[in-house]
Amino acid sequence: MRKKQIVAMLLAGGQGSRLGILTSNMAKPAVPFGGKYRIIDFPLSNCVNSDIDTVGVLTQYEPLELNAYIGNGQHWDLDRNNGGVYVLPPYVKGKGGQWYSGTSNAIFQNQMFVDQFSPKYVLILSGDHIYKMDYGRMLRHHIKNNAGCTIAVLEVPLEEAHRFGIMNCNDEQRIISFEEKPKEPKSSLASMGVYIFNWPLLKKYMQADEEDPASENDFGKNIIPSMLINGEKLYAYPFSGYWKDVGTIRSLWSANMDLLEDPPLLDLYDPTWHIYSRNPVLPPHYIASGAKVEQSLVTEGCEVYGSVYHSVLFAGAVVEEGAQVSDSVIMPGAHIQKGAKVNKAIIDERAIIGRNAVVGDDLNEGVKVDNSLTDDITLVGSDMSIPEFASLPKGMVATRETLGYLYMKGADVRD
Amino acid sequence: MRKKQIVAMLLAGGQGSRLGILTSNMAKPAVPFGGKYRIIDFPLSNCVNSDIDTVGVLTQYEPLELNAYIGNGQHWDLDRNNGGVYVLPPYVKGKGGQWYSGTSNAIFQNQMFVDQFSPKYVLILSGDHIYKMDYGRMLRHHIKNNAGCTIAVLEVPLEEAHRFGIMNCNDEQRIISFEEKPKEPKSSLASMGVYIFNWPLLKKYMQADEEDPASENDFGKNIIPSMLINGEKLYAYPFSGYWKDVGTIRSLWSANMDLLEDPPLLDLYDPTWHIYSRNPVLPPHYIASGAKVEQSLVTEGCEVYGSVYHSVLFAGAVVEEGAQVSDSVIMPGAHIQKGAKVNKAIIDERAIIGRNAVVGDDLNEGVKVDNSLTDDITLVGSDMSIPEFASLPKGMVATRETLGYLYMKGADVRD
Amino acid sequence: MINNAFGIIYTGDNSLRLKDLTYSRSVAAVPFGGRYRCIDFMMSCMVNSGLTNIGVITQKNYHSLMDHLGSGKEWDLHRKRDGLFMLPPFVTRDNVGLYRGTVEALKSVSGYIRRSAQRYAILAGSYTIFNTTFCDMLEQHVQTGADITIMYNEEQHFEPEDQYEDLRLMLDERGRITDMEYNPYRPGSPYKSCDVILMEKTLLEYLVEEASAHGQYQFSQDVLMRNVAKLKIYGYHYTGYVARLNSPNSYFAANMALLDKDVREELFSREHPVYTKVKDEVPARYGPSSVAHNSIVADGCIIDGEIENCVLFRGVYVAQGAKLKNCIAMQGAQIQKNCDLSYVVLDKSVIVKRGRSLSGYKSFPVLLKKGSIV
Amino acid sequence: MINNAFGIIYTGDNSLRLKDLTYSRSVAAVPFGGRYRCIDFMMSCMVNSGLTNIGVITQKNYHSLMDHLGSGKEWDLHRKRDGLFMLPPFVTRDNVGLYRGTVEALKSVSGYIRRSAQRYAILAGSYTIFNTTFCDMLEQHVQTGADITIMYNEEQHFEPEDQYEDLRLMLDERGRITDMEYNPYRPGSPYKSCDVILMEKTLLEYLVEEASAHGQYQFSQDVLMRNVAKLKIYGYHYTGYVARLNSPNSYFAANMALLDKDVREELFSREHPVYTKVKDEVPARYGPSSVAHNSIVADGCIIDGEIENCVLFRGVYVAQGAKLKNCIAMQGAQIQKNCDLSYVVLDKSVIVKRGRSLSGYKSFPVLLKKGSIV
Repeated sequence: MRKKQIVAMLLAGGQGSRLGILTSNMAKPAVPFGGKYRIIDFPLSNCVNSDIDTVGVLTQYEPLELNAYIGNGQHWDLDRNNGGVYVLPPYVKGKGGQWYSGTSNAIFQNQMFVDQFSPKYVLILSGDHIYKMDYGRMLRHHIKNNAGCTIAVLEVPLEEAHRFGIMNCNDEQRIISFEEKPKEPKSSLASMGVYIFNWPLLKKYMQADEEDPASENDFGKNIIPSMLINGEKLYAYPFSGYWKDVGTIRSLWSANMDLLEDPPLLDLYDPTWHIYSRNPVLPPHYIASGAKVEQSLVTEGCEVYGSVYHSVLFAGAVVEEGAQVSDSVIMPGAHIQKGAKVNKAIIDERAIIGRNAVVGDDLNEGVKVDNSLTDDITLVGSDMSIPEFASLPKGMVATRETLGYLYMKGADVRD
Repeated sequence: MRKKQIVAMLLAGGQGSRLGILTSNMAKPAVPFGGKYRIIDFPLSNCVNSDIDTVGVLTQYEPLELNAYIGNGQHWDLDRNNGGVYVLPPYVKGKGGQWYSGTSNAIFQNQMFVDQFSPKYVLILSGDHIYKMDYGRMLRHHIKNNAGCTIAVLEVPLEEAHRFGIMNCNDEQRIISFEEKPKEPKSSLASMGVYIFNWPLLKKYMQADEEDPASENDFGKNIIPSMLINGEKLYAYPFSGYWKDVGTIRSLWSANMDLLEDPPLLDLYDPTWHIYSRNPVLPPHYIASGAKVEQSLVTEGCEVYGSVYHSVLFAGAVVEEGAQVSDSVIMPGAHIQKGAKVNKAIIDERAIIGRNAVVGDDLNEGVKVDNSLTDDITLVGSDMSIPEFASLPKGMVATRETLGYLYMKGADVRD
Repeated sequence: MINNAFGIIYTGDNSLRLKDLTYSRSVAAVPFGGRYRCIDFMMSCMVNSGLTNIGVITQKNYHSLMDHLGSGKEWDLHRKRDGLFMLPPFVTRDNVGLYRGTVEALKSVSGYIRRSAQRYAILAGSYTIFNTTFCDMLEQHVQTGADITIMYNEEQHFEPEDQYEDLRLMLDERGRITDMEYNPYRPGSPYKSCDVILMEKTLLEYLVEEASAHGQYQFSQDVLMRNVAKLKIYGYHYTGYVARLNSPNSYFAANMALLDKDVREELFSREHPVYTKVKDEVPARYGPSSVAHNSIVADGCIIDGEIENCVLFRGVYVAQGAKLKNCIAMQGAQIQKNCDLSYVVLDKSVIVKRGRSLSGYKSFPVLLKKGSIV
Repeated sequence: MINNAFGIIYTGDNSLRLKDLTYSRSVAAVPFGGRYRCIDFMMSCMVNSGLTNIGVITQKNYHSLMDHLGSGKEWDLHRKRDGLFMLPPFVTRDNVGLYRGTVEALKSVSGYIRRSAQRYAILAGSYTIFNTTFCDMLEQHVQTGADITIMYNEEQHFEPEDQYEDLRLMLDERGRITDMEYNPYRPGSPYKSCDVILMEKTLLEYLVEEASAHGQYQFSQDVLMRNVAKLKIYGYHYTGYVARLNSPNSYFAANMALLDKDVREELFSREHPVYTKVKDEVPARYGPSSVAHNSIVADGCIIDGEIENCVLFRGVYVAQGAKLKNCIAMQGAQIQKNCDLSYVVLDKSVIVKRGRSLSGYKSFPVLLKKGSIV
């Protein structure tokens, strides 16, 4: 293996329970986003565009989906002769093997992978953020500061700061203190979960951390604080563009809607910063004579005979005559049949909304909806088939089980 | 994923202890063979040449080496848009994950991988055999017989039959009985460890086998016998070309020597049956003015100033002035210094044989050599440095430890 | 799936027929259907039939084609063993690189043909567009014991000005071809060759040697027609949709035909995907006041104005207030504010400036040359 | 490693100089050193310097070159973002595809230059062979504040018949170029350009526009020499081994020079590997009675006879009893039993039949054309 200056390790994480049924069959990074992308396309494309060509993707979940999506990496230009992209599940070794116990443990378990390339630096990324960032600039910042670790930070509203890792910095952007999800945040500089470490230094701290049985083996909770205690040089790297954690239904929906702003909050048209993805092999989309399409994204394989307002249609989605879709995200292959209405909803892959059904309807009396995950966004699971004339109330998560509940309520399902 | 007719699963196996120190740092399939190949190049090239483009490589050992060697599969033409080659280590799932308990368990644990391609057939291969075989012909044989399983067989000398799985067949090549390593073999038809199964049928038997706590989860010991008991149609597919199990030091050495026969016992020149491998990026080899090279294979990056008789030199091997190499296998990057003599030996990667040292010398009195693994072949481990004027007796395995023993014997090491 | 045939696609030089569309590209490289080039259809038919060895015979102006096909990755033909072979003319100091006919082109790639390990050869042109596999055709070829099988379809309609490489077949009741006509003044048969010809490789080699030894260069006239009595030549009746890009009019009509659901379903069958070069474009974006009717739109477009009966290729920009009706706009075309276009074909990267109006007729669409600024 | 430069390799058409070696290929595609083509060295220098965006300007006969470079896989240049760009001449119905000079060639690829995102451009030819990286050169360029830096080496020896694109540099004590001579009758300086020129992309664009606006086409004479006073042009002294393939003699000598250990170590440095197309050949095989002395042998060869002072490319067969002395045999050459060859260059796939003797001189090696049977 030829030496690499920097290797990226992408924490693709687990099932992402906050995304509910969207991740019941796939890892979070594989969730579709923005009409033709998957979440993981963003960090992978950022790597390639930042001239980082060696990426390990750490997945807790069964590696097959990600392996199948990523393949040999050619879609992201990561089919390199030396380097490239590798999916790294926790594998069995010695006496049995173990799950990744925390973010830093995942890297620790894959030390040998990184060592193959003897890099000076390692870049740690998360798999559930939508943003465009030049890690190369961050690396130059890191080198210039002669830092042991550099953390990308973002200004967040102070009232939301408690959800993040919050930093206090001095005037030279050197980090003085770091608190993971503090109750009383002292600043509004939040960690984006993007770290550059000097690899030998990180190895030292990971080793020590592994030997501490009380540790959760987490970068934010353990590694960073112990580096600070030991007086290592940690710097913040301020980032100011679009960045969104799409770990919840609400944020996933609103990140999709952000693309419909004029101009879009996230510019996907930059020719120097392509977002790559595995392209479906489908013809251009078709808009029929009677159709209306306004303020929407529509992609290959779609067919629109009805009306689409302020929505994102993924590859192969079909909106039949008289159907109305608004403020919604229609995932790949979903089918909205004649006369159906879909309002402020996420319709997952290959789901079928039957004729004249209403998704995102007002709440009928006597029906209780658990909208703890969804707010007022309605979610229809993948491969679900919503019957004709059904009415799914706002905030509902439609799965086989919840739909059964509605059925039992009888008249509430059909108008 | 597009449907595939057939998917190959290659059992790359574990450390291969019979190959001794050759496999102390790498899995058996990665052992160099034939001047520029590794053992796994043969089954992989057979797959590609048989139009099988989807291969899972099951490794018990740490997957990094194989991952690094195989990369994105481009060297074997296995960087396919749909399909290709994947290294599949046992990964952690549910409560902890487990090693592959046997050959069939390895496939069982990777059912999901195979199911992605919904194949009708699955081809099971071993990673430690050198041979060229058209699996496509075997598949046609399998389909024609309407078989549930087809096993490739080879005629072996009756006195060696006890080392193999031995079959009895009727006149239509249907298998009547199968015995794994029988003490008193009833026939000389040996299994080559190459199976084609109807995938749904195999899944059924694997499932049943997993539920049997007494089973070793092995194809030869469990799956095949239970299929026979249940009256499934099992057929033999007779193979008659060159085939060698290179699982021992002796057989690995002699398989290398077989290439030096005139004509070679294994034809590597067939333009319709290329053996692909990861090519080193090295210049053509150089033969100096005073050199002698006879009946040998020499490849890129070698430099020969001395004499080489009836030997195989791997990429980047150097034979200095006055050095003599005969009946030996000199692995990649090994260096034979001035005046050294190497006779009937395997010199592993990057080992250095010091000036005037003798490898494969006659046994001196008072020295005991454990040649249980090697017979009379001398083996020098990778990255070893054999001192000037040292004398390594026939059959010795030179590692840091055994060399220490010789040192303690004082005069025996130096002439 | 076919595993014993290889394909040869001839990207001949009927460039004059398509006028400015083929000024610097061969017909095979002409954009079609919103995101494709003509050759994508034949390539995809072959790949979907199971072929893994495809040679593309090019003439001198093969740069766009090479750029488009690249290493064959999108067709899964980037292989060490077989795969995609670009076969440009053998240009030397003495040879400018143009063939006198298909026979000469085939002769010049005889090395490729000889090295191909498959038993059957499928010869195809690149100006005919359909989507099928050749599996049934090969089966019929074997069953009938034919020497040569020619794929044809039935076409009652005849436009003399579209006539190009028009090979008409007369068939007996068993499908054997009894006679052929080449560019007949009044066609005696509605059965038109689809420019896909199947035969054993050895026969192909023999016929090419034979014809070129006699100084004959035209495959249809010199090889097929001359041998109609001597060889068993059969027709294979293809009943699906076929378009032929013979003239600017037929090019325009074939694109517009895609607005018909049946045609779309035939050409873009899910079973037989049509592969093409991937561009990583953003999904098409419709503005708040956009109006779109009966149109095909590729990724990367931004529609702020109005489109009706249009085919828009990747990255076309229709500004607010602009109106496009019955237009074809190729990759990267820009239609600025308040333009009004009707029956216009905009080649790649054409810019139509603010407020311009242009209008052709159905039978005479206006053609704006690649890169022109209007 | 350089991450802010792109490379342009000009595979110009000095084909007449190398006679039959370049009948159907450009100099860049001429086989060299047992398993390489000339261009492999420049490509590898660039890739080893860290460049990931390389454009190769071709002339009309670029088939062998395209075949060799393919998608750039071997150089890790098969990329969606940057990578290898083949830049053939824009062939249209009116243009046959030959440039009048480097300036015209550069002008014709101005689109590629404009799209390249890197700050610096490294312009290189393809007939000069060495192995280095351009990192130090770029550093010197930045440090001296030069507008243009030209790589040169010192060469005392001068053969008028090898003179081709011979640009001599006169330097002041700080390395700035004060004067240049192009193909001088009697060179006034031992400092010879290595045909590697570094400058900012914007300057390159300006100079090319400027020269072509004045109808000037020669880069050395019209761009460099004219601007020697106006621009700060510096020399970068390369002290390593340099070979120039200007004539059949220099081609022969440069191959033979590889038998020298020092030259081999310079050109095949382990630090800077030379990449080339992979052929999956078998290791070379020496028969029981073979004799080999002072020779370079590539994989796939079978040596049953005698070789001395030879460079054998991939897949050469030397039959029993055959003797080769001071010969270069390219890929797939076959020397049958009892032949006796001395000072012969065998191009690809040449067959020398049983018992033939051929002999040239050191200063006049016999050249057997590609595919010839003797």
